[in-house]
Amino acid sequence: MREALRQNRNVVIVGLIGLGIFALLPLFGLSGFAYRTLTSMFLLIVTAQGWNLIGGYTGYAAFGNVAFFGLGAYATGILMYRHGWSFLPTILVGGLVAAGYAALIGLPVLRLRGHYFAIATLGVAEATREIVAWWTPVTDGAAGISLPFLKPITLAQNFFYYLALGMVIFGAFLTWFIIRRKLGYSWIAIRADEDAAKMLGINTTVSKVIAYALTAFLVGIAGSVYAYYNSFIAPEEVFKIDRTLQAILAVVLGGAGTIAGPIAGGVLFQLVSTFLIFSKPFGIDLGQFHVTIMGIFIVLVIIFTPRGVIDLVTRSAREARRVHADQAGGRRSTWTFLKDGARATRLILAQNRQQFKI
Amino acid sequence: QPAAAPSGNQPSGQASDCKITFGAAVSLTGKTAKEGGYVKDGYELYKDEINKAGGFKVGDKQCLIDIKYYDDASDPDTSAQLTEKLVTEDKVDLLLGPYGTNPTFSASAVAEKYEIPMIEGGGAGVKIFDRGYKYIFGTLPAAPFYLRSVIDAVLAKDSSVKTVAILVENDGFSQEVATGAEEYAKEKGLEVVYKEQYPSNTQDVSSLITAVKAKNPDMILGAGHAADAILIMKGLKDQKVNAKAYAFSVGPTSPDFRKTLEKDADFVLGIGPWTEAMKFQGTDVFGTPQKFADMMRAKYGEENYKTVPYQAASAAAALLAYQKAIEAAGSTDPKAVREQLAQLDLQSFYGTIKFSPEGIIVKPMGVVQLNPDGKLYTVYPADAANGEFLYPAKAWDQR
Amino acid sequence: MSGILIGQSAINVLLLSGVLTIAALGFSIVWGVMNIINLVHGAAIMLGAYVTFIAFTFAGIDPFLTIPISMVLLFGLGYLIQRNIINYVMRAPMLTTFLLTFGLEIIIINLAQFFFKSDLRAITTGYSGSSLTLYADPAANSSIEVPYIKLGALIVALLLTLLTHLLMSRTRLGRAIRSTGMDKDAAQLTGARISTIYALTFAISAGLAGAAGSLIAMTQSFQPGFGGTYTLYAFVIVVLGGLGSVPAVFLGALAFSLITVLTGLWQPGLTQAAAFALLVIMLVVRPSGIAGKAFYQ
Amino acid sequence: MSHNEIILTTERAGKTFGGLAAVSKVDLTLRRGDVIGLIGPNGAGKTTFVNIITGMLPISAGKVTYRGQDITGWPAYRVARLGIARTFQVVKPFRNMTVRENVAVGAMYGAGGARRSTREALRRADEVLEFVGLLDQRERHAEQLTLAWLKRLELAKALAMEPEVLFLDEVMAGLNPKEIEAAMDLVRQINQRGITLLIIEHVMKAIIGVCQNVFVLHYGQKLAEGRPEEVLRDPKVIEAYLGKKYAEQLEARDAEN
Amino acid sequence: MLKIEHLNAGYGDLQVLWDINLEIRSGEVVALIGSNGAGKSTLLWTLSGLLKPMSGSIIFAGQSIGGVSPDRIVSLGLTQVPQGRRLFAGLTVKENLLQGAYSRSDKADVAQDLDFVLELFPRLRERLNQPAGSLSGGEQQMCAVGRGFMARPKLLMLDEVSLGLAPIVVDAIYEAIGKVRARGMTVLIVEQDVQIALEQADRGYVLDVGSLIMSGAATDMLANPKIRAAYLGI
Ligand SMILES: Nc1ncnc2c1ncn2[C@@H]1O[C@H](COP(=O)(O)OP(=O)(O)OP(=O)(O)O)[C@@H](O)[C@H]1O
Ligand SMILES: Nc1ncnc2c1ncn2[C@@H]1O[C@H](COP(=O)(O)OP(=O)(O)OP(=O)(O)O)[C@@H](O)[C@H]1O
Ligand SMILES: [Mg+2]
Ligand SMILES: [Mg+2]
Repeated sequence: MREALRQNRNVVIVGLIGLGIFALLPLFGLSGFAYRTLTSMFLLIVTAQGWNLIGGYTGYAAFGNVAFFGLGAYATGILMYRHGWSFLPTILVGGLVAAGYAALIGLPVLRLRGHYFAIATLGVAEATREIVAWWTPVTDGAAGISLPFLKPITLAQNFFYYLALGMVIFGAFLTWFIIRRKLGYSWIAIRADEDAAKMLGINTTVSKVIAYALTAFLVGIAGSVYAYYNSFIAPEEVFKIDRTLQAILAVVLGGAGTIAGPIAGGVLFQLVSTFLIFSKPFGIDLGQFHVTIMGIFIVLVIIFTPRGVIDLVTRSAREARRVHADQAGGRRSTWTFLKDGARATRLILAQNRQQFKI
Repeated sequence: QPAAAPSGNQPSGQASDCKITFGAAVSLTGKTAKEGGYVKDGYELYKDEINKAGGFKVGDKQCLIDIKYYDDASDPDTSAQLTEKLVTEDKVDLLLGPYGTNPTFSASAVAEKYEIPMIEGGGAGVKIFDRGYKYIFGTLPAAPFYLRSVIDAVLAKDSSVKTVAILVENDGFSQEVATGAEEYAKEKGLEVVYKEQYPSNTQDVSSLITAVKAKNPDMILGAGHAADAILIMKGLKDQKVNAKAYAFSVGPTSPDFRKTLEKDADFVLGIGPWTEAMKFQGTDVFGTPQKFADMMRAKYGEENYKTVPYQAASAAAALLAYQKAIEAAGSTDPKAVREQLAQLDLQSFYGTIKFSPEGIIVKPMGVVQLNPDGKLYTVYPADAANGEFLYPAKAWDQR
Repeated sequence: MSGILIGQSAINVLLLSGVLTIAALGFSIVWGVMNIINLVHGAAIMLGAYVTFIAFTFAGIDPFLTIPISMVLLFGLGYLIQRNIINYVMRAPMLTTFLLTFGLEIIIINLAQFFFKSDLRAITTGYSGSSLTLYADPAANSSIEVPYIKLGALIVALLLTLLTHLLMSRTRLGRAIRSTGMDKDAAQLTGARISTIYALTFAISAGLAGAAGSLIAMTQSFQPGFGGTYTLYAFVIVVLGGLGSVPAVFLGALAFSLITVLTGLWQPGLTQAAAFALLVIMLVVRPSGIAGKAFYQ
Repeated sequence: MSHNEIILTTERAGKTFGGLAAVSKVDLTLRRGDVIGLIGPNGAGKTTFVNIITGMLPISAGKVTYRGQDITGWPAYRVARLGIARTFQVVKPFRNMTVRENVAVGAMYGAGGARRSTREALRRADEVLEFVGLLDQRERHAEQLTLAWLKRLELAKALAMEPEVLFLDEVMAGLNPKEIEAAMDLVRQINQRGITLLIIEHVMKAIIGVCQNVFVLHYGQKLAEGRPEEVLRDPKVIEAYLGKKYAEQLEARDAEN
Repeated sequence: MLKIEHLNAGYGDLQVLWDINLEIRSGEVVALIGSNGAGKSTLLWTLSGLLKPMSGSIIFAGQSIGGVSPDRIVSLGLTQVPQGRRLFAGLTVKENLLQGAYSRSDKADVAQDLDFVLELFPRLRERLNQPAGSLSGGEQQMCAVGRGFMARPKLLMLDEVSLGLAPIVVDAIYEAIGKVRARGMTVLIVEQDVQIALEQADRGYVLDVGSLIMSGAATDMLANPKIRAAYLGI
């Protein structure tokens, strides 16, 4: 426990530093592209944080979270475009609509487990998309909705940047806040064994529905912001399954069921994919292969760090500290510590690769 | 004059004067990679030809042009991200459009935000243009106009036609096409006996075909993508549905349509703002549609461009529009270029290039037909036709 | 008139369900035995279609005769993929394997796009589009048609389904595969070499996907990205029918085709919504599927 | 604490799975302070019986009353919060939590949970762990424990709920005779704290050692009920459950005494 | 038949077995006893090849089988009935039994052995075509033991087969084990119920916290006061 606390503290410190960097970054001048890349990254992180509640902590592999993203986006779209609302209140509505929808479909769907839950949520998302595309009088159908712009540019850039960053902080705080309460315990208990959780007096239905609704809230507000930020939404785009998959990927890359996981995973995912599209690593033009290489990256990460990078880093650090502590006083330097860390990481990577092998 | 410029090696003295860089995020991978490829090929051909001819004349300088590409993987979010990169980091002078209505939506919003013109030859949704944006221009006619010429063409041939069936893919662009066609058909006194949406990515349309067959329409119109058009044609033949005319908004003009359907593609009508048979004449590097098509084949190979799709031409037309606007403005200043674009009225290998106040080209659609001789002829309007409109289509069991 | 509509629709349902059964069968087996939601499945179907396309276009082989070729090739590919990649996560939780197959799917599709371009392809044989007229009413210009190709595809599909069923239920290998699916450690204790069995299972699944691809290639156009839709269909079909038996897949495909064709007649814009709504209802009301014979836990 | 007060009853309780009547028409009465043994052949329906009382499975027929209140068909969590706890025959630890956290969940949500904060729950967990002798394991993750410890963890989780009635489903299976002695002691102590117990065991020694009364199920129905010494000599029980060999041993032992 | 020398084994970093030395001769019945978590199942798991030994040697029927794959070990004639039955719940009883004979090639004898198992456990004959998952606990254990017999191993290891079974079923199973023994099969019994195990066995070993601390003739051990105190609680 004390060990866990110390690690927690480290993660919190690293997190605060990271947060500070992100908060200050615009002061040093960011290109519009950097703004967009980072803002999209924050939105991805928020959807990942959302998924982490139901998927990571409660253990329900939801595959239809994009429905909440889409609903959030459409709430903002319809309210701003049709009813002339100003933006900020629509975020709240977007989140609440998504949460309400989650609660509604959660009641039947959360009775399912495992793959069956996954497919049912996927089905709900697809059906939602098709209904939104078909319900032209309200949604303008497949043609989508255009939203007004926020001007001037610099204001818009900073506004969306800090708004999205604020949402990331909110997501992390929300997770942290809940996880240490009874509700959090109930989620983790449900993930481990739902029947046992029931027998200890946990109203699992309520716990799960709350988890799902909070998930939907986070994903929904991300959708809301996306709608205004992108200024155009269409069912095909905002209900695209890839969005769910990216969020899950971010969580798994970082580490499911941890507070830092979605953040680390989101940063990693966005940076790698952006890097692949734009840069010519080692002078090689990836050309059309950037998507292929993204696939290879995913495969390698999954095989080598199936529990996410946070787990890899903390385990490597622990191992390095252990080795370091054993060493004779003279050799203790940051350099040897880093070297030990690298060696430990290599070792753990090799172990990971064997971990789930048949 | 461009024609006077020595072809082949570039006039190096002028080349060093200046350089104009365009940015384009086109789909080279993903679901519209094919069409994205046409667009890129069109841009590239124009770039090469104009640079051979000495580039753009800006004020008293000759400027070579360069195009910076990124692959948006057919994804609108990526498209916007890339456009932002082109504007703010690569500092391109002007923007070219991506392919597809949705990526165009996202990318054009970025262009508008930075007030940098974007001419796109790959997105025709009216919604792109009715947002009040000032910096977006399109060289494809608006979606609702797509199938109108087909109705005109058929009615010109046979005024006894009464009934139409319309099959619509459930995406924004196709819906606009279908609604436009439906309204126009009613206007012309036709009865729309069937109009239904089918989901994107559909793999089976047999029940739609069964339903259409029960209505026994004279004319069958499809608004969707090439894969659906092929699927529908196969289904019509399977169930022996005979109409007098078949037409699709997208598909027949793409080489894949003929290649995959072979003889079953006979008589099918397609549309295009441009075909190589059209009789336009301009003072640009191409001059005529025929010339443009020949150059495409020369550059990219005969087998790849048996018929040259209009996407390539509309892409080249976008650069041409820029050329004229920049030359008129005497600079690449975005605002100045934008003003000139709005006033543009130009005869070219692509026909008249003139934008509506919303920024979309005003241009009739030509109707093409896949002739049993294996070729694609333009059959309507009569003054652009280079082949006979074969009507009605032969019944399946008489072919 | 409406009799013809009903008749033709019934034919449509049957014809569609055959191909869908094959498309979903391998997916079901991998899910049931290896507990993997295999996104590579659609990519394997796609590769099967290209095998047929290439064999037909460049070697002039009749598409029906290319089925064994794509089955063998994909069987081999499936074996290699399982052995060298998926095998590393066989003991990992479901999401891990799921995401791994997601990564693999991206790789395969994008490589295919590089090699085959995103051109639409299709196969048109001499007998494409000719059909057997079951009943005709020339006065009303209506008839009930059974296209030969789809009929052939249905027969092949049913045959392969039957063979797979026999393989799984009657043979020593089938029993070992099922045992391994239920308890891999216990299966090892009976002497089964489970790494081989998993690889074979995956290979069989890929082989079936290859066959599905060949059949699909004959009836529609395709490009490298088309398989994903079939993965989704397979998912729905397997749930509708129930996991764990071959006949259940057929039932699921039949139900799926029925709902697709019916909504296709009435409100085609909602075909998928209807299918998914049915799926969710089915899951909630009767999670073991129509056939109702899931593996005992 | 008033002894002999009826605390829980079932009347004609039944459960069918498809066509199979796993439990049928079972009447059982638990009085405060009782320790009742529930025995019967494998598949007799013992676990199922507990499942329908606790709301783990929907009951098919009959009525369950707890302290005068009809709780038939109540969901499991409500039954649990009333003060009815159970352990699982197949242990169900929360593998991703520490032992202490496992137990704390019981303290948070059980009968006394509503008024407890997380911190108090953790403290309460320590008390229970000390009582069952798992205190030194409290920081370990449940997945690292052996079966015997896991069985004890099951018990600790249930106790942390502060139940009035506790069902123990084969908590002694897999323990060796020595360990069984210890477990029997623990059961007696639990009983002394005023908790009413129903224990399912196949270990006769334990049944004889701690139970005042034994209830025998066979094919889902009551076969016999009474004091252990009598029931275990009942020829019906011997034939259905204990076997001849056991009877011989019993006789041999009787002869010795 | 089986000779284990200086065996160390465990899970990942966690070592469970420490320097195990053990020997089983052909035709013997040996009991391995030890309290919960002593590492009995771990030892069996290692012998079956499901866990790789950290060090030490395991010789079975003249071959070294440390680190050999489980299927090879089964085909060499070493099988176990695992703790907790581990039946293939969706397979019928018959299929479970046949799967037990998976590594055998002598088809005719398999049929004969099937008959033998059904003679041993007549209850199973009644349920032959029922999915194993629908059997009662006792029937499942019978099926698991039967599945072990079907491999016709040279050495059969039984891991706590009496766990959670009604006394009458325990009798039936041990009676069956007696019959198998009469056919010349060597048996290793792992049990918590020391009494039962040692009554059946010729010799016994005691495993305590991962180390073997005692061995000897079964009758001696039963009489041994230390064992009686530690494991029988008498
Ligand atoms: N969820 C279920 N679905 C179908 N049948 C079930 C289910 N649970 C139990 N059964 C059946 O009900 C009967 C009673 O089972 P139960 O588990 O209650 O027996 P038990 O007396 O606890 O046996 P054991 O002593 O082996 O634990 C058995 O035949 C069992 O197969
Ligand atoms: N999969 C595993 N991973 C890590 N440790 C394990 C695992 N399985 C067992 N252990 C540990 O190994 C040790 C020995 O366990 P084992 O199951 O071999 O004991 P056993 O003697 O068979 O006990 P029992 O009588 O309870 O079956 C225990 O400390 C246990 O916690
Ligand atoms: Mg039980
Ligand atoms: Mg054990």
